[in-house]
Amino acid sequence: MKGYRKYFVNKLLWLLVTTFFAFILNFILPRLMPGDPVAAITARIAQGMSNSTGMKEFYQQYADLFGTNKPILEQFFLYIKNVVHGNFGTSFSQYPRPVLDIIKSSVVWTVCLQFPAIIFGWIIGNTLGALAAYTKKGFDKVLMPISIFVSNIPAFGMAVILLVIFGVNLKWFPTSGGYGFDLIPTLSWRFIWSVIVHYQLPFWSIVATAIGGQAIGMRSMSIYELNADYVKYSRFMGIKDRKIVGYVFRNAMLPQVTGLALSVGTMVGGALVAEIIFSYPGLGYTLLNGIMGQDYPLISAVTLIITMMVLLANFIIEIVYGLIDPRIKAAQSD
Amino acid sequence: MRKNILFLLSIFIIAGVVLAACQPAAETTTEEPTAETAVEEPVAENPADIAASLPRDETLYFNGQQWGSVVCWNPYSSNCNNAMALAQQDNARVTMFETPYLYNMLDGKVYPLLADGDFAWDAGMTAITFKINAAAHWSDGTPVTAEDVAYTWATHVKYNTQFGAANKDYIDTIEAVDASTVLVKAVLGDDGKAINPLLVQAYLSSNYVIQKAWTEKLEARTDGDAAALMADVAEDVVFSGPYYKFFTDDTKVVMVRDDNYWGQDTSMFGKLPVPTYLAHVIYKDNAAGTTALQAGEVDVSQQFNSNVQDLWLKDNLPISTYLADAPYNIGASLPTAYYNMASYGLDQVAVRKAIAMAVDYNTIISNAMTNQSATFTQVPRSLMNPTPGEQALFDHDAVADLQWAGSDIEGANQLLDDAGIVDADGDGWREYNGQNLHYIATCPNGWSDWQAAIEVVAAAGKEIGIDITTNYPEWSVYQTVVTNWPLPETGYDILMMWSDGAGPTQPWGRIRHLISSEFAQTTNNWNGNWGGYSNADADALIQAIPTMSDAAELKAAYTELVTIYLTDVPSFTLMYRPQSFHTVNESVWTNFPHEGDGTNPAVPPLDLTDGWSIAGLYNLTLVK
Amino acid sequence: MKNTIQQVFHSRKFVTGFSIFMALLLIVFFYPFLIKDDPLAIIGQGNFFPPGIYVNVYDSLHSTTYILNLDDAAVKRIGNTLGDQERQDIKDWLVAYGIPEDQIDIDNTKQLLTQWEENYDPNISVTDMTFARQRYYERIDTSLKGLLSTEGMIIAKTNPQTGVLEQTDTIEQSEYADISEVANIKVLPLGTDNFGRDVLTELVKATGVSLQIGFIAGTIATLIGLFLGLLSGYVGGLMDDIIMFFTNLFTVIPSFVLLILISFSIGQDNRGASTIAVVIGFTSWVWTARAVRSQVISLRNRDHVNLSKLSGHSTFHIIINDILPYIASYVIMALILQISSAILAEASLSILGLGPRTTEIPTLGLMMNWAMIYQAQILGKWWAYFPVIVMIALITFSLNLMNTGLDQVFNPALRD
Amino acid sequence: MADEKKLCLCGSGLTKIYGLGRQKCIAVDHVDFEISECEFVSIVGESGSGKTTLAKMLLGLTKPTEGEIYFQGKKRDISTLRKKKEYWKSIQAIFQDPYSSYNTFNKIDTVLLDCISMRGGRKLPHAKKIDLMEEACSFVNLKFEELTNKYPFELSGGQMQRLMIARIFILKPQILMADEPTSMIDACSRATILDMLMKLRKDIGMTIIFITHDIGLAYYISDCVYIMEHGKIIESGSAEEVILHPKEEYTRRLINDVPKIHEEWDLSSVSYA
Amino acid sequence: MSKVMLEVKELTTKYVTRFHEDIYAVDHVSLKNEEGKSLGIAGESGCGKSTLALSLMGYYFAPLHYTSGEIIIDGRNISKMDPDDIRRTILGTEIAYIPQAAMNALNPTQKVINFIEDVIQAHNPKATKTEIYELARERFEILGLPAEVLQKYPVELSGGMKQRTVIATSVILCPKILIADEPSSALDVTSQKMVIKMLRDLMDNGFIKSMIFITHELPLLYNVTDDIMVMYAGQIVEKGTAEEVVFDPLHPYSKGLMNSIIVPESGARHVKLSAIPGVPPNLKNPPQGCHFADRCKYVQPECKAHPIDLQEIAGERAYRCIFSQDYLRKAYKNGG
Repeated sequence: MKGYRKYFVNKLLWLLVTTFFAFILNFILPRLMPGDPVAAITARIAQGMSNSTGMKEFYQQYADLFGTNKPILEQFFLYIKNVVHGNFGTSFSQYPRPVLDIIKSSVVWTVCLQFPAIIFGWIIGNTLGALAAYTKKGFDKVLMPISIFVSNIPAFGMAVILLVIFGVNLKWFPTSGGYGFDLIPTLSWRFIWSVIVHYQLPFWSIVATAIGGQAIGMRSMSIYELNADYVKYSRFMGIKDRKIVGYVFRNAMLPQVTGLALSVGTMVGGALVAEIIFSYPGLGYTLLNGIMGQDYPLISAVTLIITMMVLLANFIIEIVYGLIDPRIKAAQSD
Repeated sequence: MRKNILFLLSIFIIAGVVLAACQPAAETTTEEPTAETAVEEPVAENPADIAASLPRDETLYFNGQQWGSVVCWNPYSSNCNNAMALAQQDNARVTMFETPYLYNMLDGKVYPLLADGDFAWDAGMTAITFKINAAAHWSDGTPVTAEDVAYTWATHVKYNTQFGAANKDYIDTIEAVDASTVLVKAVLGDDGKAINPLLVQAYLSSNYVIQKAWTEKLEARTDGDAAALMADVAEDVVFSGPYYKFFTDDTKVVMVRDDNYWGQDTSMFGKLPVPTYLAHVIYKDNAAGTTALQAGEVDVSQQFNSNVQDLWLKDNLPISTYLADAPYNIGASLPTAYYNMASYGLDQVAVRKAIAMAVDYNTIISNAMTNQSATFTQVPRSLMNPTPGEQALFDHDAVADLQWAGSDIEGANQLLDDAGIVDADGDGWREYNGQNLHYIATCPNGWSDWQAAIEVVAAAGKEIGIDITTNYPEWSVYQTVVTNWPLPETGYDILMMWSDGAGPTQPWGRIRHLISSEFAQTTNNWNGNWGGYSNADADALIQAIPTMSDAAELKAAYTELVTIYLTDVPSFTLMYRPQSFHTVNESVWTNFPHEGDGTNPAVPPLDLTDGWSIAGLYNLTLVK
Repeated sequence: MKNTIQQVFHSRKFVTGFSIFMALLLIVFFYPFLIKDDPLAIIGQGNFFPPGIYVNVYDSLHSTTYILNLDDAAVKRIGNTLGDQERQDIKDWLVAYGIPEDQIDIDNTKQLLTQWEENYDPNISVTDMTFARQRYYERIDTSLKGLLSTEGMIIAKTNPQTGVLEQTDTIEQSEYADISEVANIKVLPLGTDNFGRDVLTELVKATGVSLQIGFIAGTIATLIGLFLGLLSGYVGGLMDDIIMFFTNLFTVIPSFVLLILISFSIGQDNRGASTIAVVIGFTSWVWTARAVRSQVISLRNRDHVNLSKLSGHSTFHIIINDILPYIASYVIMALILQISSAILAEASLSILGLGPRTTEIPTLGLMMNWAMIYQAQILGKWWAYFPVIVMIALITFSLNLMNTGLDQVFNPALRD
Repeated sequence: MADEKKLCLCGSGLTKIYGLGRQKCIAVDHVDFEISECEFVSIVGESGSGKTTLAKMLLGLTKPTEGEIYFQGKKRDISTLRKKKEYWKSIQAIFQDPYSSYNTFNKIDTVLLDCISMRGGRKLPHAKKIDLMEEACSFVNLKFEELTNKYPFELSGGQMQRLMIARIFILKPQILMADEPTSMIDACSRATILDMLMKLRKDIGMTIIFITHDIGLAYYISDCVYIMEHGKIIESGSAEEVILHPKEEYTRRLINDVPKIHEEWDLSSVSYA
Repeated sequence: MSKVMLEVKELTTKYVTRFHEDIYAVDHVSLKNEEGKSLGIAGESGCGKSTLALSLMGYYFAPLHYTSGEIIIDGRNISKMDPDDIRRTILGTEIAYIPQAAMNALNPTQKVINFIEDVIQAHNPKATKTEIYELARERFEILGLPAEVLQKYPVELSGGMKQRTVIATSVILCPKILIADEPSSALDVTSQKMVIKMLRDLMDNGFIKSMIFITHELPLLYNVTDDIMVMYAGQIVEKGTAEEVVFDPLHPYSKGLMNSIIVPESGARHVKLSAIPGVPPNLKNPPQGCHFADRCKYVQPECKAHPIDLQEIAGERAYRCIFSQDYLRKAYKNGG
C-alpha cells in the first residue's frame, strides 16, 4: 500500500500542476481575443443614445466593474482569488448575471450526459473489440470495417444523422433541448421521463462515436494478449477457454482504462459538438454562447470547468487503474 | 464470461440510475420556480399542480424572440435580455409593462393603453397633455397615476438610463398636473416650437410607465448608484400588464396571466387575453426553432424560417404566414449596405452607384431571404418601407429614372466607363487614379441571410471589374468597429447594417438615421449613417420634416430626400425585411392575425406582444 | 525497403484504404479539368435545388417538337395535381359546405371538379377552419384551373406596335421535346446549396481544400512532434523532463478546448484556411511527440546506435541514419492519423463558426456549417450535408484503414 | 612476462549512479582495475552486476559519475567529438545481440565501408576498398561476394557476429570490448567466434575485454578474470587462480552452481531461502 | 523395466504461418519415458524441441496443428480424444507443462491462489476454496515456497520465485508426466540450481512420475536427466542414456554439440572446441535426405538421396545416420 500511496501522491501532484497551467492558459487565451468586450456592453446599453460623454461614463463604470483597465497581472491574481472563492465574476454577455450562476445550471446537464455516454461507449466498444479479437472469423471481418467506418464519421456528422433519422424522420425522439417544451422542471415522473427521452439522441450520438475507436484499440490489445504466454500456459493447465478469455479481456481492458483517461479530453470535444447540435443545455452550448458574446469570464470559466472535469476524470480513472492493476502497485514499490 | 455479463449489466443499471437521479437534482440547484412565482398575488391554481407541465391548450408558445437566458426583469435596464417582457421601442412590448399608447404599424396610428383617449398638443406645439385611464392599476392593486409617468421620466434622466439619454434632447420635463393628467413638455427650438414633436410623441408609445413606489424602493436598495440601479435583477418589480414571470431557466421563459389585470375593464379590452401562459423555449438556432415549429411545439414563430412555404406546400402542416404568398410578411425594414465614404474611390458616386446597380437583388432575395422579401421590381427602391402608407409619401414618377432593380452589369460598366474609371493596366480590375479598386464587404459572422447577401454583392463587384471580397467578424467585434468613426482603413469598405423598422416617427426616423450628417463620423454611434455621408440639403430637409404638417409639403420633402438618396447612393438597400417574421402554426390555436382577417383596427403581425398586435391575444381561439 | 513496401501492399486493409484515398485524390485533381465551373459560382436563384437534370424551359419551348400519343399523359398530369389526399380534402370541404356526402364520388374526377367549381368560393368561411386550411383550399382551387382542358397551351406575345397580345403558337398536350435537342441542360447530381451553388463541384473543391488543411496541419504536427520527440528521447536528461512536462500538460488539457480558444483569439479576420491548418497543427503534436520519444528511447540504447557512435558518426548522422528509419513507419502512421484528425478538427471548428473565414474557397466544414445554418437537416435537403459527412468519413476512413494496415505490417503481433 | 606488461587501460574509483533520490541505483561502485596490453581479460558477473555499464563507461558511451579512466597511462580525454573519434580508433566493441547491432536499413557493405573511412580510407579507390573488405571477410571465414549487397536480416546470427569481427579486423583497435558476443548464438557456432577473438589477439595484438555471465567460458578463454557483484569487483586474478581456487564465497558459489560434466554437481547443498 | 508413462509414436505436427505455409517442426518423433525416469531433449534453437514439448501435450491450437502419430499416456491413447476431454481429463492431471518463459506464464492481474483455484476447479468443479488453499499451501511448503506467495500477484515475485511458483502450480494435480521446456534458461545460475533441485524434489516426493526436460544446455541436461535425445531440424537424430550421449555421441551433429561444451572445471581450458559450420535447413522445405547433410563433414551423396531412418542399437540407443557406429567412432578419433 505504501507504493500505492506514492502513486497517488504523484498523480495528485501532477493534477495540481496541470490545473495551475490550465488556469493560466484559461486566463490568457480568451484575453487575446480581438475587440473590447466592455465597449461592446456599453455600446449595447447605450444603443440609441447620442451623447458621448454619457457613453464615456458608462464605459468607465463597466471597465472598473470588470477590472479590464487594471494591469493584466493584477487581473490574474484577482481572478485566482475570486475563483478560489468560487466566484467566476460577472458575465459580460449576460450582464449582470454571475458566471457561476450560468455555469451551475449547465454543468450538471453536461456531466450527466457526457460521462455516462463516454463510459458506456467505452464499455460497448471494448466488448465489441474483445469479441472481434476472440471470434476472429465472421464477426471480426464484418465488425471491424464497420467500426472503423463508424468511428470515422465525425461526431457532428453522427449527431446530424441520428437527428435526421430518429428525430426528424421517424420522430421517435425530440431533436433539441434537455426536457419537454411544455414542462417546468419538477421532481415528477413526467418530467423525468421527458428528460430521459431527450437524453437519448445526444447520448447515443456520443456513444456511437466513442465505440469505434475503443473497439479498434481493444481488438489490438486483445489480440496481443491472446498471444501472451500465460494464455498458452493456462490452456495447458486445462483451464477452459472461456475463463482464459476472461483473463485476456481483463488484462487487455486495463491498459484501455488509461486509454480512456487519455481520450476523455478528446471525447469531451466531440461531446460538446453533439450538445450544440442537439441544443442540449450543457456546457458546450454555454461555451458557444460565450464565444459569440465574447464573454471572457464565461469562456474562461467554461473552459476551466471542462478542463477541470477532464483532469479530474483522468485523475479518478488513473487512481482506479492503480487500484485494479497490480502491475502499477508493484512498479511503484520497486 | 457470465461474471462479465453481470458486470456489464450492473454498469448499465448504475448508469441508468445515475441518469435518472441526477437530472432532477440538476433542476433543484438551478431554479426554484415555486418560490419565485409567489412574488405577486397568488396564482389561481396551486403552482405545484401545473408545475410539471403547462397545459397545451392554455399556453401560447413563441420562438425567435428570446435567445439566451433571461438576465433580469428591470425596465430601467436595457441589458436584461428579456425578450418576452421588455422592449421599449417603436412597437413597445406590452406583455408585462405598459406604455400610455400603442402604435399600430398597419395604419400608423396610436391607440390608448394606459392613457385615456387621445393625447393633445397645446396650441404652440410646446407640450402634450394626456390622461391616465382611471381603471388602470398596478399588479399590487394601486392605481396607475400621472405621478408614476412623471417619476419614470425623472428617474430615466437622473440615472442617465438609455431611455433618458435617448430622449432628453427632445423632452424637457414630464409633469403630473393632477392624479390622472400628464403634461409632457418638449424642448423648444428658437422658434418657440418643439424642436422635434415626432420624437416627443413617439416617447408615449415606446416607453413604459413604471411604478413610482417600486422605483423608490429600487433607489433605496441601490443607494442611488446608477450602475447598480440598472443592474438590479428586479424580481420584485411591480407591473401593470397582463402577464408576469412564471418560470425561467436556460431553456425557457414562461409568463403567466395576471387574472386581476386591469385591462379586462370595459374601458379597455373588456376581457382577459386568452392564453393563460406565454411560453418561449430558448432555441439554440433557427434550425432548432424550425424543427419545433414543424412539430407543433411553437404557435407563433418570429424567427427566419428559410423556405417557409415548404412547411405547408411540402409538409402539409397547418402553418401559415401573414400573407398567403411571397414575400409572406410585410416588409418593414431595409437591411442596407453602407459605403465607407473614406475608402479609396468610394467617394466617387459612379463607383457607388455602379456597384449598387450590378448587384443581383433577385438572387439575394431568393437565396438569402428564400423569397421572403418583396423584389425591387415589385417595390422600386426608395427610403420607404414597402407598406402602402410609407410608399404613398413620395412621388414615384419623379424618381423612377433614378431607381434600379439590379443585375444591370451593362449599365454599371457604362457608368464607370463614362466616369473614366476603367481598367487601364489590363489586370481585370478597374482603377481610380491608377489604383485598383479593391474593397472588403463586411457583415457580422453567423448572420446567415446577411452573409449570403454580402456574398452576392461581392460577386457583383467582380462582374464589373471591382474586386470585392468578404469578411465576417464576430458581432462583438463588428459592432464595436462599426459604431466608432473612423472605420479601419481596410476591412470595412462596404458594411451591412440595419435601418429603422416601422414606427410612429417613420419614415422620417429611418431617413435621418440613414443619411443625416449629425451621426456621420461620430463615436459610439448606434443610430446610423455609419459610412459617414453628409449632404447639407438632406440635413435641412430632415430637420424640417418633424414640424411639417401639410401633406403636400411633406410629400415634396420626402421626394426630394429620395432623389438625393438615389443620386448620391451613400448606401443601398439589399432587401426588404419584415419588422418581425410572423409564422403561425394552427395546430392548437387559431385566429391569428392574417392579411384581411377582418379585425378593426387591423392587428399587425408582430407576435401578439408588440404595440397594437397585443390585441390579437384577445382574439385567439382553440382549434376545434 | 522495397520489401517493406511490398509487404505493406500485401495488407488488404492498407490497399483498400489506399485505393479509396487515391480515388479521392484523383477526383479532386481531375474533376476541375472535366468540369471547369467555378466551385463558388452562384448558379441557382433560390436555395437547395434538389439533385436532378435541369432543362431550360425557354429552350425546350423552342426545340423541335414531336407528337407522342401516350394514353397516360393526361392521367399523369391530373394525378400529379389531384392526388388521393386532394380528392379527399375537396370532398371534406364540399361536405362541410353542405353537399350531401353520397352525392360526392371522389373517383369521378369530372364530377368532382364540376361540383367544386360550382360551389367553391374563397370568401366563404366554412366553420372553424384555420387560415392555413383556407389558404390550402385557395391553392387547390388555383391548381385545378384548366386541369381537364384538352386544348393546347397558347403562347402569346405583345405586338410592339399595338401593345396587344397576339397568339404566336400553341403547344399541344401531346407534344414532346427530345432532351438532347434542348440547348441548355444542367445536370446537378447533388443539387444546389443554400447559396445556389452546385454542391458536387463545391464538394470536390472543398475536399481538396480540406485535404490541404489536413496535410498542412498533419505535417506541422508531425514535424513538431518528431522534433520534440527526438530531442527529448535522444538527448534525454533535463531536456526530456521539460519537454515531457509540456507534453503531458497538453495531453490532459483537452485539445479541442484549446483549439476553440486559440481560433477565437486569433480573430475571424485572420482565420484563413492555412492559418486554421497551422493552429490545428500546433495543438495536435502531443501524441506524435510521445510516440516518437518512447520509440527513440528504446532505440537509443540499441547496439546499432552504440556501434554507430563508436564508428565516430555525429549525432545528426545517427539520428538521420540510425534512428529515423526505424521510427519512419511510426511517424508515417502518426502523420496519417494527424491528417485525418486535422480534417475532423477543421470541420468541427467550422460547425462552431470558428472555421476558416474564407469565402473564396470552400472547406468541408464550411459547407456543413452553411447547410446547418440553412436548416438543411431539418428541411430534408440531404444533398447539402450528407455528401459532406460521407466525404469526411471516407477520407478519414481511408486514412485510418491505411494506418491499420501499416500497423499490422509493422506490429506483427497484430497480424491475424 | 610480468615485467614486459604495459598498462593499457586502467580505472580508478569508477562509479556510475543512475537516477536520483530514492530511485538511486548504483550500477558500478568504485571499481579499480588495470588491464595490460595484449591481455585477454574477462569480466564475469550475473545480470545486474554492472558489467555492461562498466563496459559502456570504458567505451566512452556513458559518462562515469565518479572516477577516472586512464588510457595508455594518460587520463582519457573524450570531451569533444573529435577526441572521442580519436579514442574510438583505439577501442572498439562487439555487442551481445547481433540482430540489434546492425542498422537493418543499411546494406552490409556500409558497415565495412564505414570502418574503412574511419581508418582514413575514405578516399581509397573502390577496388582497394573491395580488397580490404574481402580480406576482412576471409579473416572471419565469410565470402564477401556472397554478402555484398545483402541486408543484415538475410544473414544468420553467427554470420552477423562474424561480420562484426570482420569490422574489428578492419578497424584494428588496440582494445576490443566484447560484450557477451556468444550468448545469443548457438553453442555449435560459439567456438568459431571464440577462435576468431583469439586470432585477433594473436595476429593483431589486441587487448580483449570479454564480458560474460558464463564463468566456464571466462575460464576457457581468458588470461585474467574479474568477478563482479553488485557493481563491485570482488575478486580478480588469473583465470586458473580465480576459477580453480576462488577466495571469495560468491565466486565459489558462482562456480559451484554451474552444472559440470566431469565433476559432481552437488544439488544437496541448495537451499530455497 | 518399469511402467512406460509416456509413449509417443511417429508424432508429426506442423505450424501454419499466416501466409498459409506449413512448417514441419516435429517430424515423425517417437519416444518413450518410463516411470521414475527423466528424459532430456537437446538441440539448438529452431530445431523443434519447444514445438515437440507443445505437441506432446496433445492439445493443439493455432498456429500449431496435429498431423499424425500417437501419444499414449500411461497406456491411454490421447491422440484421438476430443480436445475438451483432453483439457478436462488429461491436461494438468496426466501431463503438465512448464513453459519456456515462466516470467510471463502467470496472468499478471491474478493472484497465484486464484489461478490455482481456476486450475483445480477446471478439473474438479466441486473443490472448495478452503480445500484448494490448504492443498496449495501444503504443496508450496513442501516445495520450499512460503505460503504468502499464494496471496501475491506475479509481478510481486522475483524471477526465480516466479519460476518456482509456476512449477509448483503445474504439479498441483500430481500429473504423471511433466514437460519442462527450458525452465531455467532465463535465470541466473543460483536460481537455476534451485529450479533443478525443485524438479528433483518433485520426482522424489512423487508429485510427478516422470519428466521430459528440454534445454540447449548440455551440462545441465547431463546432470538432470537419465536419458537424452538429440533433436535436429524436427527429427530425433540420436538417443541414449545421458552418459552415452555426452561421452560417446554417434551422430555427427551430436558429436559437434558435445564438442562445444564449456564448463568451469580444471582442464577445461585445454579442451579443443569444435564448431559446426553452416545453418540448419529451412523447415518450410525440409531436405529430402539427411537433414544434417549440408553441414556434415562426412557427407556422402546417398545421404541426400532419401530419408535416413533411425538406427536402433543396443538398449534404447538409436541414431540417424547411414554410417555404422564403429565407422563414426573411428572417424571422430581421427578427425578430433
